Amino acid sequence: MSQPSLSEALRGVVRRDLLLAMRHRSDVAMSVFFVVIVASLFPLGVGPEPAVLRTIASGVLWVTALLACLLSLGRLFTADYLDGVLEQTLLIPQPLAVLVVGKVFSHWVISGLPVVLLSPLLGLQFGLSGESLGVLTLSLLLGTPTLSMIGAIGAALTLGLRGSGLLVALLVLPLFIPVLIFGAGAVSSSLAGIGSEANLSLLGACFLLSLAFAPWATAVALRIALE
Amino acid sequence: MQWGSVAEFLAMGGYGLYVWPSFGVAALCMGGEVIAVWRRHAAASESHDES
Amino acid sequence: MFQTVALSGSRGERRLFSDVNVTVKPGTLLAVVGENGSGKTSFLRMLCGLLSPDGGEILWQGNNIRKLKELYSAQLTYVGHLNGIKDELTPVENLKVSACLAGDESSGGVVQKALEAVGLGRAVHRLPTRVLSQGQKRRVTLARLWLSTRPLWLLDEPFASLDAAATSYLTQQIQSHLSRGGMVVVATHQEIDLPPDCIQHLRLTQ
Amino acid sequence: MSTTGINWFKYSSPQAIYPLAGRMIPWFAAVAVGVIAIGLYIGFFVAPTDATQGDAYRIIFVHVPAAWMSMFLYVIMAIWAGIGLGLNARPSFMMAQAIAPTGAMFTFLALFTGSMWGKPTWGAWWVWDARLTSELILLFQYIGIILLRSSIDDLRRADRASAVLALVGVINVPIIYFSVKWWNTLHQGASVTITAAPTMAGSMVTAMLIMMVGFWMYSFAVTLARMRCVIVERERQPSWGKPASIPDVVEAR
Repeated sequence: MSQPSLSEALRGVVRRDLLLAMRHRSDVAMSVFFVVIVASLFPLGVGPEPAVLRTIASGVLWVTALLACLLSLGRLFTADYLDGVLEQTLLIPQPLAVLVVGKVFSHWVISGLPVVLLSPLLGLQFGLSGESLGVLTLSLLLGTPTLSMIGAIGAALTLGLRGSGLLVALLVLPLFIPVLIFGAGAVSSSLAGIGSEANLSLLGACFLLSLAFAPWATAVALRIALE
Repeated sequence: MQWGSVAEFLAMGGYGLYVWPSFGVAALCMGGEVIAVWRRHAAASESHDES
Repeated sequence: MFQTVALSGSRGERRLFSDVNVTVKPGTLLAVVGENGSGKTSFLRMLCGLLSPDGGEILWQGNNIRKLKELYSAQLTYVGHLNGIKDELTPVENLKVSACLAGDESSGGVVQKALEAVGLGRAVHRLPTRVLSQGQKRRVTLARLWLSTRPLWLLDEPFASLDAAATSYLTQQIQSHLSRGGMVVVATHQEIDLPPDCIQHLRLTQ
Repeated sequence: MSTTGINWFKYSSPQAIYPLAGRMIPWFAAVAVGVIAIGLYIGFFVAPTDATQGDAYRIIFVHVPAAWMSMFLYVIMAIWAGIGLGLNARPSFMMAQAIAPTGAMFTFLALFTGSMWGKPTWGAWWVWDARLTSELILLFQYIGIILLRSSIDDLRRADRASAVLALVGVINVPIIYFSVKWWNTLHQGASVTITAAPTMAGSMVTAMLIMMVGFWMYSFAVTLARMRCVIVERERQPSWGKPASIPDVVEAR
C-alpha cells in the first residue's frame, strides 16, 4: 500500500499541468495576445483623449483580465475530463480540495500571471503613471488568483455539458463582480489620491475567502460531474 | 378616503403612469406564473396518464 | 477482504442492478461479466467510490468505504475505460506522474522497466503518446499495474485492444498479484486464463 | 429510494408530499387572494398621500414585498439545496427547483417596480445604487441556477450541481451588497438612499406588511403547485422511486 504525501501530490498535479502548458506554449501566448488586443481596442472606440482614457483605464483593464480568465476556464478541467486524468485525480488519496488548489494555481500561472506581468505596459497605454501602475499590478496580482478560484467552481459545474463555454460565463460573471469592483476601485482611488489601501485589503479578503470556500465547492462539483 | 372621483384615483396625483404599470405588471407576472404552473401540471399529468 | 452488501445502482433513472452481494477474498479475482450496457462500468466505478450507490454498502476490511474516504483510495488502483494519460506527454512522463501521484516509486529506471514489461520498446519511450496506436496507449496505462503496490485492482475492460502478447503479459501480472495476496475485480467480455479456483463470476443482466 | 437518509425521510417522500401539497394549495391560495385584496385596499384607500413623494410612493406596496420575497426565497432555496446535498434527500432538491422560478419572478418584479418608482422620485429609470445593483445580480444568479439545471440531462447531477451553485451564490449575495455599497461611497460620496421609513404613516406600514404576508402565501401556493408538477414529471421516468423491477443478478462460481 502506498500513499503520496500531500505536498508530493500537490507538486505532481502542478508539475503535470505546467509541463502540458510548456507543450502548448501557443495557448498561453494567445491569452496574452487577447488581452493586449482587447485593451487596445478601447482607445480606438472611446477616442484618444488622455483624461478620458485615464478614468476608464482601471475598469477596462480589469474587465479585460476578467475576460481572459473566463476564456481560459474551459481548459481547466475539460481535457482532464475527456482523457480520464480527472477520474484518476479523484482517486488520489489526498483531499480533492487541495489538489484543486494545485490545478487552479497552475491555471493562474498560465492565464493570470502573464496578464499581471503585462499590466504595467497596458497601463502606460492608458496614461497611468507611477503609483497607479503599481496599484494596478498589485490589484491584479491579488485579484486574478481569486478569479481563477471562483471560475473553477463554474468550470467544474458545467463540465462536459453542451454549450458549457457560454454557460460558464453566465454562472461565473456575477460571482466575479466583487473582485472587479474592488480591483478597479483600488486603481481609481489611487488616481483620485484617496489611497488604495481599503480596496486592496478588501481584495485580499476576497482572496482569502475564496481560498477557504472555492476549492471545496469545486471539489464537490467535480465529484458530482464525474458521477 | 382621499379620492374625490374615479378619475382622480386613476390619476394617482399625476403619478398614475408609474403606479398603475407597477401593479399591472405585478398582477401579470403573478397571474402568468399561476397559469404557467397550471398548464405545466396539466401537461405533466396528461402525459403521465398516457404512459 | 472486500465485499458488497445488498448493493444497488442506477444510471440516470434506469435501475442497473440491485441486491448484489459479493465477497472478494485476498488472492482471488472477481470477473464482472454481462452485455454492453448491463452496468459493468458503473459497478466498477461504484467500487472505486466515484459513483455513489442507490442502496447497500461497499465494505473494505469491514468498514464502509464512504467513511474511509482517502484511506480507501490508498488501497486501490483503478484502470478505467479512459486511459487517463496525456497525449502531449511521453509514456515515461505519463507513467512517472501517475506513479508519483499514487505514491509509488517513480524513478526513471523503474518506469522504463515497467514499460518494457508491457512490451513497449525504448524507441517509443520518448515520443509523445499522441503518436502511439490505440493498443500501445492501452499498454502505457496498464504499465501502472507493474508499479502499483496496492492490494486492490479494479480493471475495466483491461484486455480491450490488446494483442495476444500483451494479454498474456497482463494475465501473468494479475496472477502474480493474486499470488501475493492481492485482490482483483475485472469487468470483461473475455475468459481469463487463470486457475478456476481463484475466479468467481458476477453476471449482470438487463 | 435513498436508504442513506434518516427514517423520517420515508415519510417526506415525494409520494407522500404530492397529496399533502394538493390539500394545502387551495388554502394558501385563498388566503393569498384575501390578504392581498385587504393590503391593496388599505394601500390605496386608507393610507394617506405621502407629503414628499406624492402618490408615487404607493408603488412601495408591491415593490418592497417583492424585493423581500426575492431575497427570502433565495435563502430558502439555498437552505433546501444544502439539506439536499447534506442528506441526499430528493424532495428537498425538488423544493429548491420549485422555488427558483418564483424567486426570479419576484426579483424581476422588484427591479421593474423599482425603476417605475425611481423615474418620478430620482428622475432616472436606473441608478447604480447598491440595492439596485445587488438585486440585478441576484436576478442573474437565479437565471444562472435555472439555466444550469436545464442544461443538465441527468436529474441527479442537475439537482446537485444547481444546489452547489445556489449555495455559492448565497455567500456571494451579502458580499456583492457591501461591495457595491462601498464602491458607491468611495466614488461618489453620498449615494441615493431610501429614507421613507421615519416619515411613514402607520397605515402605510400596515399595508406593506399585509402585502408581504399575501406574497408569502402566494409563494407557498405557487411553489407547492410547481413542486407537484416536478413530482409528476419525474414520476414519468420509469423505475422512479418504486422498489425497482429487479434485474437478476446471478452469482456463479
